Amino acid sequence: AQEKRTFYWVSHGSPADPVWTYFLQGAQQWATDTGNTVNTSFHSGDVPSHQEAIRAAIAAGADGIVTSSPDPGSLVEVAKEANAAKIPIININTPDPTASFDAYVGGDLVVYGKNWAQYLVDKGLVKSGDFVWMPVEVPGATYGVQEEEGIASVFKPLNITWEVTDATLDQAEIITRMSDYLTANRTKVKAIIGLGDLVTGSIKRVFDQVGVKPGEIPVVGWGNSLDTTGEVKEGYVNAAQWQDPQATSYVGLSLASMAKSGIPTGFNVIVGALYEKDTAQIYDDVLKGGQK
Amino acid sequence: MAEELIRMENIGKFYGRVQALKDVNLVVNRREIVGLLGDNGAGKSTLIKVLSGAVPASSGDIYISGRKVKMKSTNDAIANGIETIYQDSALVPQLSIARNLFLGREPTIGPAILGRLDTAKMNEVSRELLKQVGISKNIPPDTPIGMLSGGERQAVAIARAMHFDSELIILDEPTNNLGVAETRGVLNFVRRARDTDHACILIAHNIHHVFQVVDRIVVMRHGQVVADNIDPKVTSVDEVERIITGMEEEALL
Amino acid sequence: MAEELIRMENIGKFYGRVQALKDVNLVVNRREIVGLLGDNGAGKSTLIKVLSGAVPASSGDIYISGRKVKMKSTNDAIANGIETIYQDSALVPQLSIARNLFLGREPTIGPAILGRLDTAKMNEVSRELLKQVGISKNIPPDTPIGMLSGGERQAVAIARAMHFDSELIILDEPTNNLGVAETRGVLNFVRRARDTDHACILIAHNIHHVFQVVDRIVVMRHGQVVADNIDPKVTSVDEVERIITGMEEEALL
Amino acid sequence: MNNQYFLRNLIAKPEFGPFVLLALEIAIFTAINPNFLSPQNISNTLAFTVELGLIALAMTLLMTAGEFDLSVGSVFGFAPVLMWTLFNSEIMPLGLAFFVALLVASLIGMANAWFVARLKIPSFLVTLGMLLVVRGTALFVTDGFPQRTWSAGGSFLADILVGSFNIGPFRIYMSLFWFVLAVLVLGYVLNRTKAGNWIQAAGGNPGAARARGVGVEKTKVALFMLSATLAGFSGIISSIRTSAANPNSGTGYELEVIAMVVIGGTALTGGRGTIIGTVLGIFILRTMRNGIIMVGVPGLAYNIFIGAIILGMMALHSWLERRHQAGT
Amino acid sequence: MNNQYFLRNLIAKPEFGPFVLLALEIAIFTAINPNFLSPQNISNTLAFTVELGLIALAMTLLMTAGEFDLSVGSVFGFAPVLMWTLFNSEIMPLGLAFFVALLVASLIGMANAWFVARLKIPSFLVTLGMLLVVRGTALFVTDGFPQRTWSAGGSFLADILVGSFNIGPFRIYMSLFWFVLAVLVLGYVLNRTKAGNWIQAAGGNPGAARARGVGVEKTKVALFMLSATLAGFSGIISSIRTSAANPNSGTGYELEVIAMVVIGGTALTGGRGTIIGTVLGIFILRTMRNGIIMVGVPGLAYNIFIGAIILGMMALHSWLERRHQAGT
Ligand SMILES: Nc1ncnc2c1ncn2[C@@H]1O[C@H](COP(=O)(O)OP(=O)(O)OP(=O)(O)O)[C@@H](O)[C@H]1O
Ligand SMILES: Nc1ncnc2c1ncn2[C@@H]1O[C@H](COP(=O)(O)OP(=O)(O)OP(=O)(O)O)[C@@H](O)[C@H]1O
Ligand SMILES: [Mg+2]
Ligand SMILES: [Mg+2]
Repeated sequence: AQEKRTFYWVSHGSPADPVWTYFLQGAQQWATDTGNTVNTSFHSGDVPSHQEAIRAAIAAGADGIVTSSPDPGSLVEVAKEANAAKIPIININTPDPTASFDAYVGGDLVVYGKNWAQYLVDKGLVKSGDFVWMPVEVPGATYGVQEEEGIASVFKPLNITWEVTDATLDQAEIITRMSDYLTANRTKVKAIIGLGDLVTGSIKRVFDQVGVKPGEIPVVGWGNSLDTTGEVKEGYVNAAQWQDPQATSYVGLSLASMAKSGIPTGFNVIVGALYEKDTAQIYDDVLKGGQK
Repeated sequence: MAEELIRMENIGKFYGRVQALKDVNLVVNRREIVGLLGDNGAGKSTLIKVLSGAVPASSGDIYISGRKVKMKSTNDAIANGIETIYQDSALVPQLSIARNLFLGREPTIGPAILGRLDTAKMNEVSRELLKQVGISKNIPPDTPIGMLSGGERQAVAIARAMHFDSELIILDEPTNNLGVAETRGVLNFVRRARDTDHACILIAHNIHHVFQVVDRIVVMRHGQVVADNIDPKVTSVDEVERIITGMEEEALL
Repeated sequence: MAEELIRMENIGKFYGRVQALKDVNLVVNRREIVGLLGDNGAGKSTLIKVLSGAVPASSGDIYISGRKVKMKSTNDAIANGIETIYQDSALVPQLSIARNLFLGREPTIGPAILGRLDTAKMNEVSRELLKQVGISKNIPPDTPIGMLSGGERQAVAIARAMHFDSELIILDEPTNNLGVAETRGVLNFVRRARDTDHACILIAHNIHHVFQVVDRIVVMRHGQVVADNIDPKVTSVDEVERIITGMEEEALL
Repeated sequence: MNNQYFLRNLIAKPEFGPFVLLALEIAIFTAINPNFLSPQNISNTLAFTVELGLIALAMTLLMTAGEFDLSVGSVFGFAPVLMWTLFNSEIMPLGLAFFVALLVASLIGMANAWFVARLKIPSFLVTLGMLLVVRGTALFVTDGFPQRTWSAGGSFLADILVGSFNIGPFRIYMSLFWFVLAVLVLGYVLNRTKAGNWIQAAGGNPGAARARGVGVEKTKVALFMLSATLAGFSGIISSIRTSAANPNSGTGYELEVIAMVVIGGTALTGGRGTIIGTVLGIFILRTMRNGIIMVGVPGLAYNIFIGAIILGMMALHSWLERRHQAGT
Repeated sequence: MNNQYFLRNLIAKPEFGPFVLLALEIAIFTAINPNFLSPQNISNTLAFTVELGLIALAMTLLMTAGEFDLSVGSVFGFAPVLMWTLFNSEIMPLGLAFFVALLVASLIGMANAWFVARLKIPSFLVTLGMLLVVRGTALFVTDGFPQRTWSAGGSFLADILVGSFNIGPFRIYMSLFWFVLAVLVLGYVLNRTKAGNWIQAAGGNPGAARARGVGVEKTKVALFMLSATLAGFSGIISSIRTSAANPNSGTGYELEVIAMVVIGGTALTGGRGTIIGTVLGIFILRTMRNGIIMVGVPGLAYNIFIGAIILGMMALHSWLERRHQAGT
């Protein structure tokens, strides 16, 4: 059969972020299915070490590189170097069109943000003058920033105000801080957008602690965890964004391997869906299947 | 005739490349007070640190009552009945006088290590000891060591040895920092040690103090023993001083 | 007739609730060697710490050559020509002998603080000083202080004061830990201080040492000065001992 | 006269500074938002506070003995993950899994102690290394997935550890009782027992303690094990209460816990420690976090305020200390 | 005889342990993946290593003086954000913004020093507080958004700071020269100058140093400012090289930098420091991170390895030390 190949899968995510667990799982599944080696690393948004890892992959003579982008523009140089070394380099999770990647697999965070805001507006859950609370695990990290950009494009013209708060990546701390915030601002908050998987997945526990009934405050946000699929089913969360994490990694690696074999990757793959109560079970099953 | 308690044989000690002790032999008999003299850096402190397990010897053997022993830690020495009062007095500045006095041998009410400290007893004994050692001021036993003057600290260290008397008590320059009354207290303590069946090694630069109490004087120079059987009743202070400094340094003054 | 150098007036000092000094008055004249005696905890170290800016007085004033001065830090004292050698000798264990000797006053080649240390000169002077202070062994000046014996450290601290002589030199128990030769070196140094126009305060528990060199003796007890004009040529050692301990303690021995 | 003496004595206590800080803090927050003292908010704050507090109490003893432990946060995350993994994969019943998890935690502490006490490596490096190993192991064995937990209630273990009940308007968790128990026991150990004397001596002057036959190394081993075990215990409590066992929980707790201990007045260099001070330190820091959100500072400015308050409180603290030391 | 003396002298050096560790590490990684020593990988590793290295060098001096600085990571993130904000909002040209950013960084260091030296608050708490304030400020002023940067090249400033050129097969960044310069200057300062003597004295026995008129406080102020300024400088270099200015960058660097310094042999308690040791420590840790990716350790197990290697290296280190101390 074909000789074994080595691919590098470089993530700007934090291993503390459950959604990246699913991304990782996709990569591992692909390695098992194809018999190739996939070397993985996490860099928690640290640009220098992320770049260094990609360069290490280039130096090691990788057969392909699959990477997310820690910051728009931050991988322009290394992408060029990979191109020069004729190593396929595929962008996943967050797009960075300024860099010369061979292809992109994933959604568009700005669009996701816009969708959430539009959902709240269209369903009449918020109106002009309202205040929306947007907790995030790591303020300043790319995902939250881009989502906020999309949200702002909808809310700003409608004169809806919002605040981003720092929830951290720690489960107990998230619940504590979110409960504190909700206790203090219960009357003011008209809707919640969970900018990350951990915060959205904590909504039920926070509502229970503060004594807010499901549905009393509308919630939208990320939905790549069993916690959130459950919350959607029980009515704590109105709508959640699905990102196809496993598929993203799997397809990204496939594209890299295909490019290595000489078939150019002249297209991007866009994934993702916003789901409500009726379709939540599908994603619940996908995620449970992931957790063996 | 005299019954041997400690025998150190051919002790050598290197600190990295520095040779601090070279083939040192020392015998201490029961009920004997030995004065260990020598100029600065002669190796006195190092020798007794070896004996008390504080630093390991590079070579040589130690016998207690004729039995060869390994001194791997201070616990070994304590188990063998050797009590030491170090030059750089070994107290914990944050703890009170009473707690320092009983450190490592605290009387407790109730189960072993988690037993409650018997503070009443500790305070009482402490007060008694401070008086015996000659501290004239009335210092409460719960005063932290850090609040004492240099001499008061030294006195506390002495008081500790007085209480937990062992077979051999080693005193490294115990009268430094001490005032008139306190010095008297310490010398009395050494004299009493013999009467109560203990041996004692006394290191001091004040030769007059040494002459007042010891049975025998051992002199070290440059890491070696240069005289080990000087009788203070026979030899004069001046002569011992000459032995300490080495004749050739006579010219210095 | 004598020209006044230092005048301390009504100095009081509390450590928290402990009163260490109470209305102390002390005068030191130029070219005068004053012996400061007192039992442990009498307040001697505290008094000279106040004078050298190491601890702030709770009350009272200090005059230098008749000029009132504030001693807020040791720098103030140094600027006023007061040099102190503390009982707990103030050396940096990690640094070499030479670096300790010149600490704070390093000779450099080139620009001020970033100038290169003049090691050649430092080593040369250090060797010379160690010889003067009576250290018989040949210790290289780049030996870290941490590797020296107790007495050797003390000798280094003395050597430092000998080199950087100021108007007033304060020695707090400088002969503790010192051997015969080293003690001689220190006492010679004190004698020479007067000849070279310096005043000196000497604290020591060995009254014999004090008697050999001082012009005048001041005695403290329980934080107060109880005698401040004892002439060692007139008063006997025994009498001074009685003053130090207080008559009432006569009974003790 | 006697009154004044009493007052001076009170001010002289090392716990006086932190006490004033806490009082001030509560007063200010309540003035800005009266809800701050509402039963609901108090119950809220207490829930998580005591979990972190348990770790801080053990850390107080360890720091008094002159060492510290950066790995507590990772053990906090690892122990519940281990427990739930054992239970979920049906290897053993929950009660047994609970004890195994605590046992493993205590072994981690023993490993720390071995490096520190036997190999004489600074505890900073040892426990930093251990932090990475334990955290990494938690991630690796779970593949990064949070472990499934059932929500509390029903089980005997859950009732004992985190059962909650209402006293008047307050919702009290069982963990509060564990905390109070730990305060009493550890306060007693530190201040009244032989072990306490050894702990203080080990931190104050280890050489002197060793020369007196004090088992300095043994003491440290016991304390490292205590600190790891309590970190694991508190992690399990927290995981049952929040129904979440995430391999990453506890990230960054180590610094917060050390800050609590130091603010309370325990010396960073060892030798002097106070359990009461730590209790105050725990409440000072947690109240601050809660209060800042309650009074409504902008979300992204949260850290600025936390940092500024730590600095401000320390400045006040040092000023109080100075006043006291100046005497009279 | 003479040879043996030379060897013994070499082994006695505190830098010998770290040196052996680094050699071992390189040997092992190269054995597993020969590409590890390829010019391309060496150039790659050097690029970021020297940026972190700059901070570690300053930290070495600070730790020798008995203090440490947890806020370096936040200054690393803040300085470039400030510079780019000033430039992007057209308040000032880039060159000026560069100096303003460095100036602000040095003021942060001064603030740290003020709390530590004047108020006598442990540097652990002060710099932890400062870390939160600086990180929070970076987030708050940017609203969390990364600043736009242009890619390097063209500008005079960019050339000086991060310009790169090829020497044979190696691609060398200007930052390497800044690093070498810092090694030489700081090594000289620490070992040969009056200032160096003061730094060591301040850490070894501050009381003694003060009594001799050494400006212990002034020395510390200078070092805190140095550490913050170099952290800012290295942040700016890094941001230009990577074309990214994110308010979160530098998170967690503080612990890594301190670990580098301690692994190199500088005492955590002050008084003894070695620049050469730190250089070795820097390479030991960075090589490890790079090597682990090269040899393909799974991402989630990454931390286990880093932690285990820190522990293993420290054990080896302590064993080497012991052998040496045993004498003969
Ligand atoms: N830890 C150490 N490292 C290296 N050398 C040491 C160490 N301790 C002592 N030395 C050296 O060993 C020699 C003997 O020292 P020691 O302390 O035994 O002398 P001593 O006779 O007690 O002197 P003193 O009367 O001054 O206390 C000295 O020259 C000293 O420099
Ligand atoms: N830092 C301190 N805190 C509290 N009390 C102190 C402190 N330093 C000294 N004292 C107290 O002040 C008194 C005077 O101490 P000082 O050190 O001045 O005595 P001294 O005359 O030098 O004694 P010695 O001869 O023993 O050195 C002592 O009773 C001591 O307990
Ligand atoms: Mg000695
Ligand atoms: Mg004194």
